[in-house]
Amino acid sequence: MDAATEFKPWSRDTMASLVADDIPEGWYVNLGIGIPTMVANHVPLDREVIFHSENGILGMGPAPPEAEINPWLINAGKQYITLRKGGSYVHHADSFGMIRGGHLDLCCLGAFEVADNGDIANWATSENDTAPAVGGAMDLAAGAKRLWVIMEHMTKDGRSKMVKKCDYPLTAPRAVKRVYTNFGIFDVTPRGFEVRSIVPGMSRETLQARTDAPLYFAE
Amino acid sequence: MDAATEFKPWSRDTMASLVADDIPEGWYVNLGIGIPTMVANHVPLDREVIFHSENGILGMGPAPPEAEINPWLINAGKQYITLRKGGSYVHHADSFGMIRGGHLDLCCLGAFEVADNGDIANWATSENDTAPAVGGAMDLAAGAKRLWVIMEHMTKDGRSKMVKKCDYPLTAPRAVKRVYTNFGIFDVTPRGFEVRSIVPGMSRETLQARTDAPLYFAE
Amino acid sequence: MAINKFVRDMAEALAGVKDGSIVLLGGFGAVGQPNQLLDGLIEHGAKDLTVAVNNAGSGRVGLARLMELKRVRKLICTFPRSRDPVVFETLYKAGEIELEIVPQGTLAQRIQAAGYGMGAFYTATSVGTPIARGKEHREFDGREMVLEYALKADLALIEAWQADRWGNLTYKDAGRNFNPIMAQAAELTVVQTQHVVELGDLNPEHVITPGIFVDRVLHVPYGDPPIF
Amino acid sequence: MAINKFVRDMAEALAGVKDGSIVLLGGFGAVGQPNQLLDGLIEHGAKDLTVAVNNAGSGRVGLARLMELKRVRKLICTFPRSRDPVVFETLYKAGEIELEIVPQGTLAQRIQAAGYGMGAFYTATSVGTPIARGKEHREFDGREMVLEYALKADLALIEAWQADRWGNLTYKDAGRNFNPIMAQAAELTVVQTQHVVELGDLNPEHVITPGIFVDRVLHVPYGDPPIF
Repeated sequence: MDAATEFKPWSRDTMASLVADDIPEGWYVNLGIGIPTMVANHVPLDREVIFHSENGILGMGPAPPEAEINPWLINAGKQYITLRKGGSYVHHADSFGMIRGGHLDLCCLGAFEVADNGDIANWATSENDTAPAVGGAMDLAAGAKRLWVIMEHMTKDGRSKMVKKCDYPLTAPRAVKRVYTNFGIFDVTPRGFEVRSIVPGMSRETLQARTDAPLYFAE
Repeated sequence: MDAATEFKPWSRDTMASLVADDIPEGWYVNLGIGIPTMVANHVPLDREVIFHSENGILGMGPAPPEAEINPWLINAGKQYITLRKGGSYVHHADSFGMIRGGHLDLCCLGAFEVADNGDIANWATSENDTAPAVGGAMDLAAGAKRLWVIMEHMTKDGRSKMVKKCDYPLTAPRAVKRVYTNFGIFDVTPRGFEVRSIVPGMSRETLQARTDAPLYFAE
Repeated sequence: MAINKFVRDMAEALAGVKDGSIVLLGGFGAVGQPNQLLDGLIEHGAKDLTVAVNNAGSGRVGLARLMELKRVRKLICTFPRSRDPVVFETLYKAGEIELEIVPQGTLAQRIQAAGYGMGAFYTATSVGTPIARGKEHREFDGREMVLEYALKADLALIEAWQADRWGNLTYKDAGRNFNPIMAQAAELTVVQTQHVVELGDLNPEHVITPGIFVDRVLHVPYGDPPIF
Repeated sequence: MAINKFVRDMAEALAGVKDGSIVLLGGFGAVGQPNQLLDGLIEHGAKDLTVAVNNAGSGRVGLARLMELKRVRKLICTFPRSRDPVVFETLYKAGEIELEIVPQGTLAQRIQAAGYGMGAFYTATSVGTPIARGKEHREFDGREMVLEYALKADLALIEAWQADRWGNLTYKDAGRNFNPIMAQAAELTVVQTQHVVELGDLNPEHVITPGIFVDRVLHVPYGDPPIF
């Protein structure tokens, strides 16, 4: 570990806003549970990004004030939401048809680990997990046009989550295109992780020291 | 051929009405092009039989008077129709899902040949047919809970269409449950064609003489 | 003597349901769940059931109660966690219930495949994961896929918003979810509906589940799902 | 800068369509056919096309005209007969067009399979017939089925009744037919719509094709199909 750490890791909110900034108007986007959900808060309504929820909702809007909750309108995370003008409802086969048929421009998921070949592990922490909950993660990871991961760079006990090879059971192989962590933004390329940006104040050496997989820097 | 033929073959209209009499209220029914289409004319509207058309229509009603034609409302035979109260529209995958998923109680088709094991040939008259038109016949024959055939008993040149083995390319093997011809009504059973009724005045011998496949008579 | 799929009571709604049935259970979260039909199934007594459903039940009511009574042999499900999954977790740890984990899209597609008469299909979902292990693989256009089988059921329990006597259904908001495809995939489809409408009141363009997929409808005007 | 899928003219609607494309053509009979887009495609000049459609065209207009101009290499179709199929029949007899006959339900399912990301599926339709010859067979629950492949397309031409600027669509009566599933299965989906509505005018429960499946929409208020 380096001695002088003068950087301040990005907050979860900042990570979400960095993702939001990279989403062009007009994209169809599914946001996973956790930090990904926060991305929607950083997309202004007048920049039209169309959010999809696995339970048959296209054009999901922000959470309603408590007094205006519609008990029939929840998202895949079971949170109360609204529907935007132009939104629509479909059944589960059509909803996952959107996912599996490659119609979503982007899916953002959290992860336990991402490998530098794009493998993602985000659903089970052991091959022997007694009752792992997969939900729609495998459909999303395999089906969306692009998969971006948003996660802390390291585990609470200090291990890198950006790895050469995932230890946990995979959600999908070679699926991740980009990773946003509290330390930086990384593209998954044929040679591995390429650093797009680093949190201000962190050196390349420090970033590499905290990352299991080798990093590449554009000149 | 027998000398004394005192019988009068059923007309196409009578054949259609015999089929109609055998359809219980509440059945979902698809009627093929030709004589089968005429069956609907013999089901009174207050006996609710729900007619399906391949092009996404459930609850098809009778043809409209010319002045009331809706140019957007045709059946699979491209004829103008009406929609009954309680009818609905679906897309082609759902419409054929009804057929292929075994949800139709009955499909009535015309045929070139029916074999006594239930094979039906009704779409092509030769293996070398230049551009055979299959439409939805194979889906209907393979998918409906019951397939009944309505056809003339013999070809115009005097050959039996109730055969031991189809010469023409099959539409579906072992699919037909019952056959209505202008000479009689026949169930397809494990031992072959069982005669349910004969046109008045025709003898069993005459019927057999005009039928390629062996016939069985209940006592 | 016109068609009338409405039944008078729960006993009629669930008459003839057999032990050992494969049951599809509509709903996602607390929305679109046929809660009263589930209570009816508990009352009915059918056992040795296989239940396919998105979540594994909360607390000690509904599906959780059915499991607690040891009436569910096997659960086919995507997400056996929920707000309060104590019943399922206890049974599962004790080896008293079998679990088949299916990705949510694969579950939806297996159900629709059954309704449409497919035997099986190939999908890219789960390739390279433990869920694909032992399954048949094949490449299509350079993409590896696994074979998944249609999931036919004996019984589907569905919640609808409106129903007419032919069994035509609509749903409300996120209450649609698995309900329309489950209605297509079962030998016997039983619906509980919030509202009853006259035949002809539903616009033919707006019917979501045509009556051909529905066998019995029970009027259960229970109101809104609980807000948590 | 809001999303706006409406295009101003036919040139914009069909910009970038390439020779050799696989094209899905909506409609059944004369209803729900994207006739003006077809005319646009004739004008556009793309050739060496594979066209999947229910019927093989009538007279010397639309699809028949496109074939007459020798721009269609192959037709994938269920029923190559129609009111006046002279163009197709002439070309076919002369060996100047390839024909793949597909049962209508198999065609619909192959299209939907592509839209849903399946590689292939097993169906009982066509087993025991010349159409199943040479195809892979397999038994499911004692029933013989054949393997059929998803039919992915480069372009879908669709006719709708209403459209908004997000590309949400409704259809009219029997005009729905193949259109919604074709919209899902193509890289580029171009729609001609009779009516334009404001965003929010379509009830979210009544949208048949959500805009995610639509790329470009051209307003073509041509009125009713001809009555024959």
